[in-house]
Amino acid sequence: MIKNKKILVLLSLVLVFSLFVVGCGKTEDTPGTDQPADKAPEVRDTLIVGQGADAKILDPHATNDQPSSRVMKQIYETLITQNEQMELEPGLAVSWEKVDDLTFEFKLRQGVKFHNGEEFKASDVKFTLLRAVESPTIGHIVGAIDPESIEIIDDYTIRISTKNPFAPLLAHLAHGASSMLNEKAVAEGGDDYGQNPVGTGPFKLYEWKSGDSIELVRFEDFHGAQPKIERIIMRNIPEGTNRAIELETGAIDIAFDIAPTDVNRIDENKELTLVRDPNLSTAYIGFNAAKKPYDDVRVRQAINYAIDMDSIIEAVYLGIGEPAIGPLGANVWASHRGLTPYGFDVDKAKELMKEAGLEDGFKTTIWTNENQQRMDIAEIVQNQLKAINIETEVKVLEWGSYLDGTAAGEHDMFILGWTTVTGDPDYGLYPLFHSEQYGSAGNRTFWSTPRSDELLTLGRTTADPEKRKEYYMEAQEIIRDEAPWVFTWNGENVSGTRNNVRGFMQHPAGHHKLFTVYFE
Amino acid sequence: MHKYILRRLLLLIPVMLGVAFIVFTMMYFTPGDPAAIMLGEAASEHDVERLREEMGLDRPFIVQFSTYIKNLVVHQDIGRSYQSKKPVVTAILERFPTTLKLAALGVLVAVLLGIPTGIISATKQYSIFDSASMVAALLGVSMPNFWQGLMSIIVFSVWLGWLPSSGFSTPMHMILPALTIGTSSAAIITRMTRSSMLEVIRQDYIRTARAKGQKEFIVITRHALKNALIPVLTVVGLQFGYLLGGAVLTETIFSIPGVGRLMVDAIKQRDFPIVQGGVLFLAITFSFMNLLIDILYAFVDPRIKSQYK
Amino acid sequence: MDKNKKMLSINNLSIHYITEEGTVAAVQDMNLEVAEGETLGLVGETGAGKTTTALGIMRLIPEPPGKIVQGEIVFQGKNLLDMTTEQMREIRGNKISMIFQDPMTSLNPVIPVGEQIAEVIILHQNVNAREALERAAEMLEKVGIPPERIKEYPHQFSGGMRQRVVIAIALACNPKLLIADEPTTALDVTIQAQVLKLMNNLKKEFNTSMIMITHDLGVVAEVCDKVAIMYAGNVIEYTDKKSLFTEPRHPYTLGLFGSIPSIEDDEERLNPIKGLMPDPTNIPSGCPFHPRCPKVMEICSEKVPKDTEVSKGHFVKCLLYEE
Amino acid sequence: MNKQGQKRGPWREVWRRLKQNKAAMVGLAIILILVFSAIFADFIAPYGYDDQDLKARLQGPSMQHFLGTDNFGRDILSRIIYGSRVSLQVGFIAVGIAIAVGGTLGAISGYYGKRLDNVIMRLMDVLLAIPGILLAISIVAALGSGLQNVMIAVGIGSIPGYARIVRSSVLTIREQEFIEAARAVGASDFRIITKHIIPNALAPIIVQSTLGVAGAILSAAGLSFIGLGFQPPTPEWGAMLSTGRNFIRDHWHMTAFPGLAIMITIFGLNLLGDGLRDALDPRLKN
Repeated sequence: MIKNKKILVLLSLVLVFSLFVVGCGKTEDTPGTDQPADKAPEVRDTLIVGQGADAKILDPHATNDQPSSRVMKQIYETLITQNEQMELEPGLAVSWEKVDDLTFEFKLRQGVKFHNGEEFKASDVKFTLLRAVESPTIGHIVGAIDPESIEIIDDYTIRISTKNPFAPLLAHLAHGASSMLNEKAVAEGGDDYGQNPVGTGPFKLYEWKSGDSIELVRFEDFHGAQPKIERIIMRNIPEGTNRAIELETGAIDIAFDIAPTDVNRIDENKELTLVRDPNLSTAYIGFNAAKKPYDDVRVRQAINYAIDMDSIIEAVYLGIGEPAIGPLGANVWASHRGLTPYGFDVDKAKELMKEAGLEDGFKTTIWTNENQQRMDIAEIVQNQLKAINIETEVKVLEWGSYLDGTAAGEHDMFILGWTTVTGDPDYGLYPLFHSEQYGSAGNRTFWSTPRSDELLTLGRTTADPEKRKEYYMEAQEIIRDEAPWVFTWNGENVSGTRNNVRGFMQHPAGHHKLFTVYFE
Repeated sequence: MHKYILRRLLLLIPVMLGVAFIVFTMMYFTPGDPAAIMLGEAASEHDVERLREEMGLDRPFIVQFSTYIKNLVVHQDIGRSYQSKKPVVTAILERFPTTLKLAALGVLVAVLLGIPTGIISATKQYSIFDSASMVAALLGVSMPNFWQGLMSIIVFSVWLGWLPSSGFSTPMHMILPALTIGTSSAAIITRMTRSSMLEVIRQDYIRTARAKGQKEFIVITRHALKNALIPVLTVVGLQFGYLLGGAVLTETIFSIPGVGRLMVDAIKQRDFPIVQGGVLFLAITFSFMNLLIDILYAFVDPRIKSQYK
Repeated sequence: MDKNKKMLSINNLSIHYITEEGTVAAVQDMNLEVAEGETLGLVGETGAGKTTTALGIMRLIPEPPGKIVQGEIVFQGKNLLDMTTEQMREIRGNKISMIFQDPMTSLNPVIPVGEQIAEVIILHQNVNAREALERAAEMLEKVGIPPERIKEYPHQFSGGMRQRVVIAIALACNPKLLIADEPTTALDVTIQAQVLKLMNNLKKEFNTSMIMITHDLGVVAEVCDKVAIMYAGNVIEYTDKKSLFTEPRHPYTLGLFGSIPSIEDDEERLNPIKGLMPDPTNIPSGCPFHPRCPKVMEICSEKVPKDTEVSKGHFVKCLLYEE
Repeated sequence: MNKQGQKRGPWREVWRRLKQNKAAMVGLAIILILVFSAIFADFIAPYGYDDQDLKARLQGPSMQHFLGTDNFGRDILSRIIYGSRVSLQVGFIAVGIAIAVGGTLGAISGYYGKRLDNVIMRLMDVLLAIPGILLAISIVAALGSGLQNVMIAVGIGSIPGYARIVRSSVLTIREQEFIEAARAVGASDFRIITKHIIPNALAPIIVQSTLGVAGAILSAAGLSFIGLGFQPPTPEWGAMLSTGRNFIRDHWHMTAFPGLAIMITIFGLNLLGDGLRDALDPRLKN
């Protein structure tokens, strides 16, 4: 009797806690999070990859973010693919030919099955492209296609036209956003399609633990060569340090986006392999050329001279990537490698400032979002611009506010990056420098010249590669001289793998194929 | 008792409406267009407008809010995430168990560490153990838990290699996060238990118990503890609620996919439905937790039970 | 009833509290005796050391800061101060029981009263929990509470009722010695009488010796056989009730009588003792009462008075009576 | 009861009791040192808080840089010293905001009671129901980052605490005689609240605010740890710690020292707060 009361209280306390602990969330035994160390040396069939963010949604028309693309790359396929050298290769289309200036005809691969068992046909292509064009999210990728003109010739032949001549069309069709969907699956999925993706790729979604991991399993009816691994688990490990630690301890097999601070450690670790390849990204400091004093080219050039970009790269990126010399990275087609860098020359900067009547400098702000590297750059730039009497205030904004503000032209200087995913200069220049793209559409410097506008338009509408190259070369020279940007940095993809991982190749656009990977 | 619970539940309704309104208003006036964020650095104004329309963001504030409340009340629907298109309820429920587990483990650590330490400290007041644990508790309260988390990663994961630094899947993975999130609560509970215990063991009824010839251990555990734990219970409950809402830092440090990180990401990405739903959800959980404690109170303290009648 | 059989004798007992602010001699050189069935009254102002004495007998002085510095407490022929904690626990609640001053606080608020009575029965008698509760019910009835209320909590009882519960706990094991520490102070005047009467009856029924701690000479007159007057830790007068009331000797005792309003006397004013109790950490030299004493002599501030037997069994600590 | 006459007495007594509490004195000393270094940072700090030296990056503690340098070669000790300005400002001003707003609301609520009380207290319930850190994050998101906005964000979160304290003090004081007396001589409500009620609610507010400053500093550091809050190169401790996190494996000093600075500050405030509580309310002292 007396004891009972006490036990009751104790029990209720214990119960409350154990209920919470045990009751919610049955202990998950993810095969992936087991330490591989406990496993016998049998051949591993599960690949565990760590990346910095969880996918948002696995519907290629609903997002264009890197983590989602990285997962979708394993699930979906495109008509045309771009290999690691950015060359176009047959994908779901075995061949294609130009019908006229606006139209291509594609021969589709036969006997391709979707994950839901449906066969891939021309009707799926039409359905997919119509759906894509309607999606605002990827408008800039498929927007050139004329939805009216998509024409099914037969089940395995289809014609696609653009409204205007659009040279980079094929590259855009190789973009993940143009992945092929199945009409039935989309209809069945409804609002939840993004959680139940159906593609033709070598892997299909098995389980998605939101925020934690995505598990993919081999699609046995895949039309191509079967991958050697059976499962892929893509774990979400946001902190770079944690990703490196997990790789070192063997909890993951591949870590994407090794932080600069961890590069040496991974490189020196005998159990690990560091994989480094230039990617298609570029970072830049832009000027709001619609605002004084940045409407004066001399001021923009002066700042170019006043910044010691090499030391910034060293301090911020710790030797990863390389200083940018132009708006396009080296691996983008028609990138101008002969541009002369401004170099670090404070005297010249002062001279230019004097010419512009600003030898006493001015007060300004430099905007950045919460990206650590960009904030770091901002801090150093702030410090270095003191030398030419420019008093800079760093403004760190949240991404949303940053996009709003820079689209509205409220900023002075700003730091941003761009990835030319298609590897085509049109993608890397047109949105960023054409006057039609002012503001939210991509040109947040509000800079343009009639000639550069003309060149960029010609570049996208001309079919002849040689001509296009000429236009882009000239455009890049103008951009260099007019200095709407301080070219900052071309990035690198840096991944780390365990030594027993084979067949891993990085794609310059960042969405690496994992289905070729196997264990030794 | 039932009446009391019912009254408390009814009182929750205006508070929750208030929460919904405040969050909604705050989000509405927060700069950063959700559509623009979804579309990224290069999105034509046309596309942005299309998306805003699709998301219903072009409608006036009052319309948006009343639609939200109507859907909530009539259809029990709090919408879908802008980003993942998932129903908000699903998105939260996927993450909530992890946070709940984290917070519960934290409280468990805190209780297991704090209550015994507090009791021993109180019964051995002014002893070395007492002074040491009081200093430790004060340090525990003073230590920013994100810092403690980082330091423990350095020591236990990097230097010693004993424990994993990220994730929350196996018991090994849970040790560091649970300790990190539980430390300050443990410290608070230690202090609370000690002072409550000191208060109680000075009471006459403890002397009465001793005068009966009762063993000191029983005097402490049965007579003193039960009384001393009543205020401690409130603190435990408050801490639990606090840890649920404040788990985000620990979740960030250890890459734990909890509701806290979901919320912070949602705020940054202006995923309003998630923010609204999440805050509402946490607020309700927190309020229920408080109610639960008050009910539990009645079981521990007969004086309060009679008040509820 | 053998009045001469010694139940308890306290010899040269000194209890000190040692704190940062200084040492307090709460009890100094105490000598007392209680015979079987006898009631000793312990009288004095707040802070005189009465409760400390009681706790000393129970060995419940909080240590630190309290410390029994010297002396012995002989209970049924054995020195309690030599006993182990185990042995002492056997005695507490069983052979020696105590009733505390404030019934509002001396019961555990979260345990039903029945269990609180049963607890002491289980501890000292070889019974199981159910039997203990039955006995507890009997005890409740004995102290005048309907046994149905056994499952109720202390807050459901009035002050007087609670004190009855406390008495029930104290007497549950039929103790040899009952220490009652101002058992009626916190109660209403009407209730006081009832409770005192109850205690007296029960004491007679069980033939219990008792130490009645009080500052109320009226209570002494009603229940005590012998009286010890305490001042600042010292028993300054120790005698049987009759000689105390007929021939009080110590100036302090006289003062105490002077501060009782009397209907019979025609005196117009009360003669309360002037001044206040001394600061316990700073007891005056010599006789601690000398700064307030109406009959103070020069020597009083220098010499500490000793027990003087002024007539048989009547001891006074005052230099007036020392040779 | 003559309050005016007593006023000086109690505070002197509080100070006397506080002085006897060694721990509280240690706390007070820590806080004074911090205040001192915040005021005289320009003279004490060996370097400026944003003096970059890209050639001396990420150095461990040495004679030149007692606590080492950060990823831009800035002296960490100097940044910590300057950082005390930021943290103390945030702590005290945020709490000031909370006291001003919360105190006013609580006073109004307690004094006028009824409907108004109900409305205000429900509003406080709403604020309390939203997890503090999420509330702060949302406010910073809405207002934008920066010292000022962080203070507001952190301050708003602690309004309900003060509102409740003041309200309950007011409720107990309201009916007391000297208030009746003041009313009888025709004092206005405002006068009664400011002259009589507020001073009497002061003790719990002082205790709460000392601990509140500690809480505010922690919250602000937490905010900037998530990457919200301060504009670089503001030497805020939480932000320093957050940056250091990227270098934690090779250069732990970047994370360890700012963290220690936070911890010592909070420790000092807690010691002082405990001491004040004991001194102001001797009944609570054990």
